[in-house]
Amino acid sequence: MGYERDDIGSDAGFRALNTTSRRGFLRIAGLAGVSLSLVSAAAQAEAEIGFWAKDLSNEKLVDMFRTILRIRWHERTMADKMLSDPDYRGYNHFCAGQEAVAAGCCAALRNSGPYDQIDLVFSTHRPTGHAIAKGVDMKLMCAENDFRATGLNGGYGAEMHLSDPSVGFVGADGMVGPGPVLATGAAFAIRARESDQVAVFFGGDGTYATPHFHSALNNARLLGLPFIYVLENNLYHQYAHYSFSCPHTDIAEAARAYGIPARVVDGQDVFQTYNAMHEAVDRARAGNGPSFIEAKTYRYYNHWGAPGATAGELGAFGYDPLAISSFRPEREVRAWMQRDPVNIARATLINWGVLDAGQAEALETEVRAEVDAAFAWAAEQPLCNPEDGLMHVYAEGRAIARQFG
Amino acid sequence: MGYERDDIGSDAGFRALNTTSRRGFLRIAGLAGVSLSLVSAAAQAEAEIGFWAKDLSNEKLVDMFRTILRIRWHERTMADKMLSDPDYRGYNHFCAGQEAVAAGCCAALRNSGPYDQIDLVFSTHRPTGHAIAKGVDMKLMCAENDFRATGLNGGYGAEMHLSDPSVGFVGADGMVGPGPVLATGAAFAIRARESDQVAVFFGGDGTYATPHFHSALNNARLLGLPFIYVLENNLYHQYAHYSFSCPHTDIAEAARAYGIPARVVDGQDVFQTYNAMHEAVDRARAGNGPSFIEAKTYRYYNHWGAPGATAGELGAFGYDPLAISSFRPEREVRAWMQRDPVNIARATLINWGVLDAGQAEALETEVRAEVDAAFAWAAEQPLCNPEDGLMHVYAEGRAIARQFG
Amino acid sequence: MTEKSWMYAVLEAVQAEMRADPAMTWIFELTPPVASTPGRPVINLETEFGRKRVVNTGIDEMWMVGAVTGAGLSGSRAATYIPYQGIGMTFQMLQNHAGKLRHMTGGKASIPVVYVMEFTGQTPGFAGQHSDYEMDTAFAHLVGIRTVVPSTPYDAKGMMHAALRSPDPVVFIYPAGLRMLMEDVPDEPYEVPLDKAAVRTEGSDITIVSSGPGMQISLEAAQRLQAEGAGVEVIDLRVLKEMDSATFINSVAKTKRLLTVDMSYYTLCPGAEVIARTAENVDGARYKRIAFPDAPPPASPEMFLWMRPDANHVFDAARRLIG
Amino acid sequence: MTEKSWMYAVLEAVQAEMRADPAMTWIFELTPPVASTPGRPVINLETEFGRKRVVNTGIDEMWMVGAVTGAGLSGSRAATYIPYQGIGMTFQMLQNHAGKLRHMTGGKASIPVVYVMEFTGQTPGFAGQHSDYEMDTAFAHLVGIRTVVPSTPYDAKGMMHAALRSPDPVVFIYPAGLRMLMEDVPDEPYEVPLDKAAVRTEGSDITIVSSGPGMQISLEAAQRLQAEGAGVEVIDLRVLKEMDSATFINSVAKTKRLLTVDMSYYTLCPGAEVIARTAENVDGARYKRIAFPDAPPPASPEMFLWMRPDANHVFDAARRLIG
Ligand SMILES: Cc1ncc(C[n+]2csc(CCOP(=O)(O)OP(=O)(O)O)c2C)c(N)n1
Ligand SMILES: Cc1ncc(C[n+]2csc(CCOP(=O)(O)OP(=O)(O)O)c2C)c(N)n1
Ligand SMILES: [Mg+2]
Ligand SMILES: [Mg+2]
Repeated sequence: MGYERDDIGSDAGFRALNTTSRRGFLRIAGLAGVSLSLVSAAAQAEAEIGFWAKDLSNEKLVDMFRTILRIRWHERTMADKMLSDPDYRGYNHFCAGQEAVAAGCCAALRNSGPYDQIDLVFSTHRPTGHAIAKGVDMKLMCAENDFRATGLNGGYGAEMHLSDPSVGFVGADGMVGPGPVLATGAAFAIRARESDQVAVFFGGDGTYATPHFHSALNNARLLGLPFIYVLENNLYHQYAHYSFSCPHTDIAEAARAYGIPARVVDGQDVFQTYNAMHEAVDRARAGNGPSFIEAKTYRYYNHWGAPGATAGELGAFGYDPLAISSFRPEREVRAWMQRDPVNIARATLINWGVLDAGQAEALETEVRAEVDAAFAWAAEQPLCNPEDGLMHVYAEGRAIARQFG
Repeated sequence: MGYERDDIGSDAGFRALNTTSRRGFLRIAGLAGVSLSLVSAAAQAEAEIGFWAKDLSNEKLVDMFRTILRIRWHERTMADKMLSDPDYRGYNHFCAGQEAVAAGCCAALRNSGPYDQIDLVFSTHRPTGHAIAKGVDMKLMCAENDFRATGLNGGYGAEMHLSDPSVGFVGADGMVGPGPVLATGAAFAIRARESDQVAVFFGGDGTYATPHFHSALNNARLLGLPFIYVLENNLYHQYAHYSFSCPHTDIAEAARAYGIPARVVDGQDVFQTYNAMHEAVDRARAGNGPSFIEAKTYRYYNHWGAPGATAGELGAFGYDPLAISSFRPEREVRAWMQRDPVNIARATLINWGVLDAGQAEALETEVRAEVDAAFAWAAEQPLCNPEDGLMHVYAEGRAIARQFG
Repeated sequence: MTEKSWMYAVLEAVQAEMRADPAMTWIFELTPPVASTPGRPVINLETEFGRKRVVNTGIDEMWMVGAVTGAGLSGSRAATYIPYQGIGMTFQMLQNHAGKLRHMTGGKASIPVVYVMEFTGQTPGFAGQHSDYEMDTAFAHLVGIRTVVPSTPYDAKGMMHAALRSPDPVVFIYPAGLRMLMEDVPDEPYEVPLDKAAVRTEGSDITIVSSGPGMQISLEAAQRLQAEGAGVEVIDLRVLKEMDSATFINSVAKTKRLLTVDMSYYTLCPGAEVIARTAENVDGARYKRIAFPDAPPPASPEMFLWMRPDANHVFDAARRLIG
Repeated sequence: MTEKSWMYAVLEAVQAEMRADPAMTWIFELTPPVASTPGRPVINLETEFGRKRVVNTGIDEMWMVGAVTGAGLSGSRAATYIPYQGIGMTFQMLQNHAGKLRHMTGGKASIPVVYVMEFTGQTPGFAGQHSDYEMDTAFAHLVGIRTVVPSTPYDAKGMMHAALRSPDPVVFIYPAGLRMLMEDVPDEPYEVPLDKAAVRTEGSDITIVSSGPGMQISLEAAQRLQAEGAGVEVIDLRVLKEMDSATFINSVAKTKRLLTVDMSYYTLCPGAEVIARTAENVDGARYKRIAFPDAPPPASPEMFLWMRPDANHVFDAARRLIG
C-alpha cells in the first residue's frame, strides 16, 4: 500500500507530483524498477483489427491525443482542488489511467448533429472521461460537479448524473446495472425510426454480475440492435477483484456466448480502442447487430475521492480501509502505470511522425491552460437557488414544499 | 390446428379418448402416419452417461415407470373432470408429455428423511409432475387443487403454490424467474451447514430470458454450490417458441458459458433423465458444484386448462387464440406424441425383461384406481372457512379484517 | 361513438398516436396488442406497424421497462404493457431512472413513455401472486412519475392520449378486473387530463373516494344509498399522482364524512393518503377506510371472496358513517 | 453496557446469533460485516465464521435477497445487508416470495430471514439516487413481511435479536444517517419487540410521530418546545408493519393534535398512515405532516438542505398546530 498512501494519497506527495507534471505518476512507478514493454503481445494480436487508426488524418490523431490529455488534466486538477482548495466541493469517481478507452471509442462515434442522428452514449458512476471524450463542455461540467446553478445540469445532478444530449451524451448513472438495458432500449428506438445511430454503453467489470447484463446482451442479440457494450475492465469493482464476481478471465467470453462478436483490447492504447470501436460502429450502422468490446484497463486512484480527503481514509485517493475481501496490491498499480495511456499515445504519434516531442509538450501546455480556465470559470459561478429544487420533477410546474408541514 | 381443436380440445373427442385409454393420444397421432424411431441418434449419444439406469434394481425401475403413470393419469383425470364435472374447480398447467423429466430426475434424489438431509426441489407454475415425482401425497394435492380446507396447503395456494417440505418439495412458484435464485440460496445454506443435500430447480425454456437465469448460474458457479438446474425445454413459453427469446438451439450452451457442466438429454426417456441427474447429484454431493440439464420435451395440452373450458378458447386444452406471434403446428404435436414417455419407459422395461406386457397393464390399472381414489377423496373434503384467509400471514396471529370499513 | 372495452379504447389511442408518430414503439410480452369490438376494425398493432416497432420479448419485464425508458431518452416516444406477474421486476428502473432523470439532469432528460401496468383482476382461485392488487402505492410514492388508474373505457382512452403526448413518464394502471366493462367511446382522439379527479355522483351526506377497480362497487353502493335517500358524492381519483386533493377536500368540507374504498391492502393504501390530506385540511369530519386486509389473497374462493371488498361492504360502512 | 454505534450494536446481535446457530449465514456486497467500538473486540463476521457462511457477491442485490430467502426456505436462518443503491432490484422477491410464501403454502413455508436494507443518509451532494429516502412505504404496503426501522443503537440491537429469532421475514431498515449515533448498549443479548412503538417523551399538548432518521429532529424540536412550556408526546414508531396504532391513537385522543415527521416523500409516507388510522378513531383532532417534498433530492447542497426536513421545521409546525 505504501505507494498510494505515502505518495499520491498524501498531500505532500500529491503536490510534488502536481508541481512537476502529469508524468510524475510514471516517474514514481518507474522508481520501483518495474518495467513492461509498451504493448504486450496479447494486446498486439487484438490490435490487428481493420480500419487501422493509421489511416486517419493527422488532425484526427492529434485530437485523440488531446482528448486523453484533457481527461487526464481534468482528473489531476480536480484531485488537486480536493486536497488544496477549501471552497471546492466536487467529488469524483476518478478515471485517470482509463482515458484511452473513452478517447478511442468516442473518436469512432458521431458526436455532433441533431439528436436523431448523433450517436448516443450511456455512461456510469465514473462518467467524466466519457463526457469529455463525447464532447461535453468542460467548463459547464466543472461547474456542475461543483453544484453551480449554471452548471451543465443546473446543479441538480453533479458528477454521477452528468447529461448533455446536445453532444449525444445521454448521461451518467449512479446505479450499476441499468445502463446497458437503457442503451439497448435506445438502440431499439433507433432502429425503429430507421436512423443509423448507434447506442453505446460504457460499463465496468462490475456490470458483469448484474442481472441486467444478461437482459441487455440477450435482447440486443435477439433483436439485432445497433448497440455496443464497451466494458472497461479495470479489474476491480469497488472493493473486490472481478474474479470474485465473474468466472471468466476475459469477460468478452460471456458476450460471445450470446453470439455477439466480442473483442478484447488493450485499453491503454487509444488506437486499439478506436479500431475495435470503428469495427463495431460499422457493424451496427450496417444493420448487423451488437458488438462487445472488453478493454483491459486500470484506474490509478481509488474508487472515489472527495474534498477534505485524508490519505489512508475512505474517500481519499489511496488505500481503502473497507477493502476487506480484496484490494489492489501496490505492485499491480505500479505495473499498470508503466503502460500509461498518455505516454502510449504520445509515443505512437511521435513514432508515426504525426507529432514531435516539442509539439506534444505544447499541446499539453495548451490543454492544461484550458482545464485551469474551466475550473476557474466554474468557481465563479453562482450557487443554486434553494427553492429551485422543486423544479424539473415534471416537465411543467413545481413540486409543493412539504418540509414545513 | 385440426387435431387439437377437433379431437383433444373438444368434449366429444376428449371423452372418446378417455373411455379408451391414455394411449388414445398416440393412436390419433399414429393415424396421421407420422412415425419416428423411439430414440433418436442424438439422444442416444447423450444417453451414454455413467451410472446407467440399467444397474438399478427391478423395483426401482418399476417405480420410475409407476411415477410416469401416476403423473399421466393425474393429468388425464383432471382434464376429464374439468370437462365433465360441474362441481370441479381446479385448474392445471398440464404436463402430460413431460412426465419422464420429473420422474427420472426425482428418482435420483433423496426423497425422504429429515428436512436437513432430504434433497430440495423448487418447481414452477407447472408443478404437479414434479410434486408427484418427489413424493407428494396425491390425495392431498388433489384436494389442494380443488381449494379444499384439508388440502396439502389448506386451500391457500392451489396448483401454482403446492408445497410439501416433508418430502423436500419446497414448492411451486407462479412467477417465472425467481425459482433458480431461491434454489441457489438453498444450496448456499446447505453448503454452509455442511449437509450433503442438493437443491434442484425445475424450470422451463422461458426461464432462460429472465434476469434471474444469469444471477442463479453465475453465483452457483462462483460459489461452487450443490445446485442442479433442470431446464425442461418444451419449446414454448406460453405463446412463443423459445427461439423468440433465446439465441441458442441448446440452452445448455448458455450454462456451459459459465463453466457449468451441462448435458442435453432426451426428456422423453426417463432413464436418460435419471442418468444425467444421477451424475449431477454425485457431482453436487462430492462438493464439485452445480450442473445443468436440458431435457428436450413437449407438452401435449395447451399452456393451461380450467373447468368450463370450451374447445378453441383460451383456457381450453387446444388451440390458443392469443398465440399470435407463434403457435404450435399440428405436425409438431403429432410428431412428439410418437415419442410418448409412457411408451418409451414401458418398452424399455419390457426390453430389459423387467416387466412383461401383462404386468405393465396391471400396473397401469392399479395406478388408475389410485388416481381415481385420490380425486374422489378430494371431492369429499370440506371447503375453506372464509375467515381463515386472515391466518398464516405471520407465524402467529391473524390479520385484521379491513373489508368492512 | 362506438361501444368499446377498456382495452379496445386504449389500443385505439395507441394506434392513433403510432400512426401520427412513426418513431413510436410498443413492447409487449404476453398480451399482444390486439383488440376488437363490434362495428370497428380489429386493431393489431403488431401487424399494422411491424416488428421493428412492435415487438414481444422473453420473460424479462425489467428489460421491457428499461428499454422503453431508454427509447424515451433517445428521443422516441414508447410504451410497454407489463403483465402483472412481472411488475416487481420493473421497480428499480421506475424508481431510480424513469422518475428521477429529468430532475437529476436539470431538465435535460425527457422520458415521454407510458408504462401500462396490468394489475390482476383479483380473480378468485389464483392466490397470492395472481390475485393481488398491491403495487399502486409503491408507484404513487415514487417521484417524477405520473400514476393514473382510469376506471372507464372513456377515461382510459382519453388518458392514454394524454399520457402518450405527455413529456413525463406515466404509469398507466390497468385493473384487469375492468376487462368486461363496455361503454360508448368516441372514435376520434381526445384527451382526459392526467391531474384531475372526477365527481361521479353529487351529494352532501357522505363522500366516497375510490379509483380503478374500486369504482364499480362504490357506484353500486352509492346507487343503493341514494335509493334510500342519502346524498352521496362519489369521487373517482383517476390519478394517484399528482393526486387532485382539491376535489375531495372540497367535497368533505361539505359532507363531513369520508369513506375511502381500495381493493389494495389496507396499510398505506391510496385511501390513507386521501384521508391524511383531508384531515390536514378539514376540521371535524369523520373517516373510514375499506380495503383488502393486510394479507395475501388466498386461493380458496371461499376465503378470497370474503376478504375482497364488495358493494355490500361499501353500503354498510357508508350507512354506519352517516348514521 | 458499552457505548456503541448503531452498526456495532447490530453486528453484536448478529454475531451472537451466528455463534448460537452454526447454520446461519450472512450475505453482503459492499459493506463488510465489520465494526469496532472502544472497549469491545472488533467484530468481523467474515473472518470469524468463514466464507462458507459469510460471503460477498457481485453487484446483484436480487440474488442476495433471493438467496437468503431460499436459505430460509431450506430451513436455515439467514440475513443480508443490501446497499441502498440496489434496493429496487430486490422488490419482486420480497413482494411475491418472502411476504407471501407462508400464506400461499397454508403455513408450510417459513422464512426466518432478516433483510437489512440500508437507506441513504440523505447526505447532501449526491442527488436523486444516492440521497433519497423512499422505499419505506413500498415495504410497509407489502404483506407478510415485518418492516422495522429502529432509531437508536439500543433498539437496533434488541430488534435485530428479535428479528433473527422471528420465524417471519423482517425488513430491517438502516437509515445510514444514524451512523454516528452512539449510546450505551448492553453487551448481552436482549430483545426489543417487533410490534411496539415507543413513547420517547410524554406530554398533553401535541403528539409528534416519527421514526428512524426523523427521530433526531423530532426530539430536538420537542426539547425546544418543552423549554417553552409545551407538553409534547414524541412517539417513535419503530415498526412500520405491523404498525402499533394503539400507542399513537391513545396519545392523540389525549392531545388532539398530531404532527407526523417523515424524511421520505410526502405522498403516502408513513405519516399518512398514522394520520389516517388516527382520523378513523379520534374525533376532533387537528393534523399536520412534515415530509420531504414529492421531488427527487437535488445534488446541490443549497437546494437539498432547504428541502430536507429539519428540527426548525418541526418546531415551527408544532407551534402552529398548538396554535
Ligand atoms: C445497483 C448498485 N449496487 C451497488 C452500487 C455501489 N457501487 C457503485 S460503483 C460500484 C462498483 C462498480 O464497479 P465497476 O462496474 O467495475 O466500475 P468501476 O467503478 O470499476 O469503474 C458499486 C458496487 C451501485 N452504484 N449500484
Ligand atoms: C415474471 C413473470 N412473467 C410472466 C409470467 C406469465 N407466465 C406464466 S407461465 C409463462 C411461460 C413459461 O414458459 P416456460 O418457462 O417455458 O415454462 P412452460 O410453461 O413451458 O412449462 C409465462 C410467461 C409469469 N408467471 N411470471
Ligand atoms: Mg471496475
Ligand atoms: Mg416451456
